[in-house]
Amino acid sequence: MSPVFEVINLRKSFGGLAVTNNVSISMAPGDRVALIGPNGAGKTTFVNLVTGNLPPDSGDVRLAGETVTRIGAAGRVRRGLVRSFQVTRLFQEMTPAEHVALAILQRDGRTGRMFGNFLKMPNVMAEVVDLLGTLGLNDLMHRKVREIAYGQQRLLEIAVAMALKPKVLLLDEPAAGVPQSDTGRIEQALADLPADLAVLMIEHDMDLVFRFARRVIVLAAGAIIFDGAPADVTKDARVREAYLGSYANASHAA
Amino acid sequence: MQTVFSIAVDALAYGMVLFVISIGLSVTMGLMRVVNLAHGAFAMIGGYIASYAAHDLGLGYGIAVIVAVVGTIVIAIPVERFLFRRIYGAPELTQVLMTIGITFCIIGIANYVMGPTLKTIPLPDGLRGSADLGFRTIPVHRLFAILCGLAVAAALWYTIEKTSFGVKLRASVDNAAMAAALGVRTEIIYALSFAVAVGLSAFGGVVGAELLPVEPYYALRYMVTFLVVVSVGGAGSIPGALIACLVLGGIDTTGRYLMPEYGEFFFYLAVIAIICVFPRGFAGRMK
Amino acid sequence: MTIAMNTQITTAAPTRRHRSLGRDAAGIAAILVLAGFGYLLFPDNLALLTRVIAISLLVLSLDLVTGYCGVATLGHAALFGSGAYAAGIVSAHYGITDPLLMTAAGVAGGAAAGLVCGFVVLRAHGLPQLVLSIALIHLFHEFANKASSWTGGSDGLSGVSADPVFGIFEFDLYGHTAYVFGVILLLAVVILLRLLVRSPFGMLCRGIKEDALRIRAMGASPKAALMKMYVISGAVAGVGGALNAISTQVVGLDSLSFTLSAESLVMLVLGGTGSLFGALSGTVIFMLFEDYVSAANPFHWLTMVGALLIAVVLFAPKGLYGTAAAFFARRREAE
Amino acid sequence: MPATPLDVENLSAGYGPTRVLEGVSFSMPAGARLAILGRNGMGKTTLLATLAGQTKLYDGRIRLGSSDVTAMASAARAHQGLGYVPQARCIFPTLTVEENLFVGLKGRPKTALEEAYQMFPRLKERRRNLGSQLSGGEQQMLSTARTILGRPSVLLLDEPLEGLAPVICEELMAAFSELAQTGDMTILLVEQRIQSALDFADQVIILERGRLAWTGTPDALSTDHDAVERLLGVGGLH
Amino acid sequence: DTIKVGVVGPFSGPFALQGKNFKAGIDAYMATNGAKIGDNTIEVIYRDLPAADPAQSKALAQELVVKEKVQYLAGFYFTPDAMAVTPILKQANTPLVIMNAATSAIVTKSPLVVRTSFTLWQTSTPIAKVAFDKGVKKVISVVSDYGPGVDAENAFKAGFEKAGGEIVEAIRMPLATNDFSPIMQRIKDSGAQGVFAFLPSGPTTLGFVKAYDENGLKAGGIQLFAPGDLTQESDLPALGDAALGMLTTFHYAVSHDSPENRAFVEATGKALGNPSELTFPAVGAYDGMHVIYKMIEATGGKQDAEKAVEAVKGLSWTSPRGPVSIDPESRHLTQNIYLREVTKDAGGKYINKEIQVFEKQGDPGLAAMK
Ligand SMILES: Nc1ncnc2c1ncn2[C@@H]1O[C@H](COP(=O)(O)OP(=O)(O)OP(=O)(O)O)[C@@H](O)[C@H]1O
Ligand SMILES: Nc1ncnc2c1ncn2[C@@H]1O[C@H](COP(=O)(O)OP(=O)(O)OP(=O)(O)O)[C@@H](O)[C@H]1O
Ligand SMILES: [Mg+2]
Ligand SMILES: [Mg+2]
Repeated sequence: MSPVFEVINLRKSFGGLAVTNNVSISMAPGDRVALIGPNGAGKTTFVNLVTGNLPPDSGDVRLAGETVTRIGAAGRVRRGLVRSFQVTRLFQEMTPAEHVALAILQRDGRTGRMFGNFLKMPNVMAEVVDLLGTLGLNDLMHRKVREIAYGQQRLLEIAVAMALKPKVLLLDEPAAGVPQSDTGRIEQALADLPADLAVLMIEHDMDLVFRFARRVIVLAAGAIIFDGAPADVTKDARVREAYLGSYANASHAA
Repeated sequence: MQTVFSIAVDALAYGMVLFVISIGLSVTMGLMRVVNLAHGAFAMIGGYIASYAAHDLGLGYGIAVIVAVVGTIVIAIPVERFLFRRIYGAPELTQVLMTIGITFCIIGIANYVMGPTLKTIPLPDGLRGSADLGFRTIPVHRLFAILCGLAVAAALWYTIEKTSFGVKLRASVDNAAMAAALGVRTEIIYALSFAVAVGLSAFGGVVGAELLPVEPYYALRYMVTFLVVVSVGGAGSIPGALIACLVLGGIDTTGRYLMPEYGEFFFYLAVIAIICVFPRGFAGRMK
Repeated sequence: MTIAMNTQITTAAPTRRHRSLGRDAAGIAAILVLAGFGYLLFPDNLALLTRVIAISLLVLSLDLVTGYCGVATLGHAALFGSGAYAAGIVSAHYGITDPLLMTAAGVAGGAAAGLVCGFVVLRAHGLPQLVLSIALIHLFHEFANKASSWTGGSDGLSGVSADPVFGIFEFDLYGHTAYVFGVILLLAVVILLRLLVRSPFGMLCRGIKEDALRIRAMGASPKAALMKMYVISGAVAGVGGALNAISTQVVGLDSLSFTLSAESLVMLVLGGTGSLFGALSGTVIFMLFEDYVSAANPFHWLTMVGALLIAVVLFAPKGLYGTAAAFFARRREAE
Repeated sequence: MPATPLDVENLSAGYGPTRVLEGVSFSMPAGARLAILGRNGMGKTTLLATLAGQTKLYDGRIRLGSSDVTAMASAARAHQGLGYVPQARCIFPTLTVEENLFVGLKGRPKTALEEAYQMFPRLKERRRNLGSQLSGGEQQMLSTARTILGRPSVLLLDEPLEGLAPVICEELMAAFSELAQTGDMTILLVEQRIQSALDFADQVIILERGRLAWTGTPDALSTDHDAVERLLGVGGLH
Repeated sequence: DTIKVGVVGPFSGPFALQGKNFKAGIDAYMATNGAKIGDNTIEVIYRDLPAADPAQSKALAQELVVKEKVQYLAGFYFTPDAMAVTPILKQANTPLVIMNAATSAIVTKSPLVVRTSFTLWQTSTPIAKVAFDKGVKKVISVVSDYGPGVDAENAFKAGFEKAGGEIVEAIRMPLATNDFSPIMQRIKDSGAQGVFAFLPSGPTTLGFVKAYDENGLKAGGIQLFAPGDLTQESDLPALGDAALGMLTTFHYAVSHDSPENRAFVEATGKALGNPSELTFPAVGAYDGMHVIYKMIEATGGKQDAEKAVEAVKGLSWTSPRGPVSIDPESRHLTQNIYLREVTKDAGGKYINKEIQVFEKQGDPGLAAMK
């Protein structure tokens, strides 16, 4: 299958520090990739570069064959490249329903409409209720975001990304701060994603990584040191030392 | 060539006077994140006190300056305690409302107490008259203002960047609750910085009085100038404010020399151009 | 479990909708009733009330960019003044004296100014943005001062006149016509804006206010949306400017001044940002208070106004309307 | 007998008009390690924030060592020996890493900064960077290190492992245990990774809608499948 | 009956001093002449208009007419504010007595306008002749860039060129200029022998005069000529020695030596509380009240604007500033303009000392408009 998402020789440095050092990745529709690596390895920076939130020093990003390196962040989202944020970025004074509705309307190109209220648009509301329902946020739907607990905000962050119906989804630590009881919901949501969607997930929760990923990429000091099957990653000495520690000894990767 | 030098000297002198007067505002706005539109009002109070001390009490210039700075701080203490403390960390527009209100009150009171006429602060003999620079003369008090500006800039920069007080202040501004959780007594830090800022504005009001004479409407008349200088420099940055004052002073002076009838155009176009190139000001602290 | 929740939610939404519809109707009714009261109680003061309406339009327009989009500006009178001069100039120089056409000219002038201001002001954020707007208003002011053959410079543009509305209602000394004309314009604008701020576009703007980067990550362009809002805001301010020009028959440089810009911001914050009724109540309360105290003591009233502003911050930090609304919302929740 | 380092009685607290905590009481001996568990939004963060003096307290009493700190402001409690690592990390974004750490020193000499760098060598590499430029995990390290530098006698940790690589997590938990044992620090840990928390703690409490729903030892919890299922929403513990 | 007079002026804000002087002039007149004419009691109602704001001006005037039922409108410091009111005078049946606003054109906007102040043409024209007679042939003109400044420039230019002099350069500078050093440099570089300057009275004049002194122009023999706004008495103590020797022409000096003026200064001083705050708008207001009193006498207290204005056309009396009369055609005040020099009086106080009189000056600006 032709890749839906390609990154070619991407480089970025801050001052003297090479945070992304000649990284190339390609993903096909339906891929489920986990991107792991030590703290400060450059994972979030990679996402920022790919989504256009940071300008790269050199290298290219391609979406479904089209080079988008020179297209702004919003343009890339419209072409199907969507991300979530490591530290939640939500609108504190708005409700979850509004968040999701806004994403749906934007996806359908209707945010320019200057009349009508989304609460009165049955097709929009149905989707809102449905999506929030899958993530268990329905009873908080009309609360202001600043009043809901952090873990619930993380779920909302995922809901917004999903409402945009992406082709390529980049999730930056979607489960950080979400209790084990609710990671199940996230997992379920991820499992329910359309099969042809390519997903790249950054995560430090190895249990989640191994349940989710069919391919693991390890980034250290800005460079890819491993790219392969989950079963092999625990066997890689460098990865064990730099990242996994004793986790590799336990047999979670089964 | 002589003209160029001459303009440069005027620009430097004007810029430094601007710096002395507005640097206090840079402290409140950039470091305490309070949009303090009452800055001019405190400068004006300083001017009035100095004028009163020098004219009516017959004190010397140096003493008058000290009395003005101390007196303004004393007046500002209750204002801080009861009014400013309520708006630390509040939305900027709320701060605008409060500080404009304070300014209106101070204007009203100054008009009532001191009358609507201009007040001057008599200079000591040493600062009067002009100094000869070889190719032209320059008023001595402007040289004095330049020196004051440099001294203030150096002292402030050191305090903010190098002392533990500076670090604690910046931490409190970034996240007051967290700073408190780490044991920083934010109220005291705020009160002290406020006192410093007010003292600086009073000092600026006195030193700059030759250029911006003291009268009740002072508090509003120069508000825009102060705001512009501080923002173009990047609020909270001492070197930024210094550069901004020199650049804007230079543009203003040159514009006024070359085409006074379009002076305003020239100045504000330059401001727009600078901000378009430096959207955070010359040295804006990152949020 | 999930199903039970769903039904609960779908029933909750309509009640919200009814409530907000009801509140809209009540708001419009309140404006009408107050307008009627104003007419009956202060028949001798209609000129002032008309001026209040004109400034209300300016403050509403400011609320659109400041309250709803989070754009800090101290130069919003540029839009108002451009509207006023546009209406004034078509009348004084081109003999177009039909009040509706003059209003249209005001809308066009305001929108054009909105385009220019939006283009410049949206290039920065926070304090520098504020300074951009200050620079702009001074440029506009200076430009109008220089173009004195068009604008009358600092002497003001005189010679503006307006025909009777629909050829019937003449603009008289007592200001009846101007007042009614103003009330109708205001109502029309408020109803349209009400629709606007509820719409998907309005929601997008609120999102931009809170986090423009997040909006970009949702695929929308904050800049384009804000530009659009700026032009709309210009049109609204232009209506206010035109009303001012029509009712007073002069246009002065003050309508393009920093002072007016700053005052309108004060009125907006006084009422409460981010709600149309906040903008309206702020304007009405500030201007009536100012008129009252300045008539009572023309010499020292500024202190009273200052005290009012301080008191509002201390006791109603979200603005008068904002705080009242929050209070009632809490009461309702407690029930 | 020395007073208990932390003693909480009948605590009720919340945000403005919203009450979140109701009648929470517990007390801790010196060097104790308490894990606070509970599902999303049950009030764990609120409990720690209340102890640190950052929420509105309606009722109850908090004693820290020999003094009653119920009425004290946040800064005063810090000087009484309370250290708080909040869930949101709360890095000072415009301060450099070094300056961030400096704020936590509470007057100790600057040389003490080395302790933090020893704990997290990564921070030493990035010490001239601004807080806002750190990666998520680096911020977490900074936040923890900053508080520990002040040598608190009672340390409140709100999800300190969030966003950290597995190796670092291990090292960090080991460091916490060490601090509790040799440094005489009393530690309250809120953590989503139940297993890590139980491995660390000698006491566990579980919050349910702002109330204490379960108290006991980690071992007791491992066998109480019903409580685990009902209060934590997970199938079981390994 | 009570006859109400509505006075609009800047009683607060940056021009509060001038508003205060309006009130002082009015109070002084009423204290001297009583508040009653026949059975009618005169009541003055003040409305504040801190800065030029024609829309507000019109709203206030309308309120005064409709609600307060004033028979006379008076005051007005700024031209646009006065202009804004002229269209309603006829319908309101009220005369408008301008106590300050100084643009020539105002009186042409309505036949019901009478002015008791001055125009910039009136005060700036004589100084041109003075300058020329002093042997200054080349002058640079420096004015604030707004209506009155432009008027002053034109007036001086017309007068000076007619006398045979040359304007080497005409600079207009922004109203909000703080630092005048570059302007002084321009003046030096222009090679002019003298400067004609106009700035509105207030804080900027201080900076201007000081810069003139400190940048060595005064010492360099470049003479400064100006209308009297630059050296209004309340600013003189602040200007200090820098202003000594300055030549200005104006319609009124506080030091004017006449019994009428001594009485006036005493009465206004009392009204002001602080006699050193006395400035020229007070005399405009004082004479304005005189005109209004005459109007009330002529109409017997009835509201009849035309009759009232008709009655004072050609009226002449001795004002504190000297003999004056109202030109029947233009309804503007014909008055003496004095050349004054800043000196110290016997008590060491800075004063504008009158050293030459230009008698019975009309308004050249109206002629220039035609
Ligand atoms: N604007 C910046 N200036 C300087 N250094 C930066 C900047 N942004 C990030 N860095 C540095 O680049 C490195 C990579 O950061 P990044 O956020 O990509 O890490 P990460 O892999 O996502 O780590 P984590 O797992 O902790 O989130 C970090 O060391 C960080 O300090
Ligand atoms: N600032 C606030 N204002 C109002 N309510 C709040 C606020 N912060 C939290 N809450 C409410 O208080 C309750 C408890 O929140 P808290 O953050 O203490 O939960 P938590 O147990 O720490 O959850 P998590 O595991 O998600 O961190 C939640 O229901 C939340 O909605
Ligand atoms: Mg990261
Ligand atoms: Mg929490």
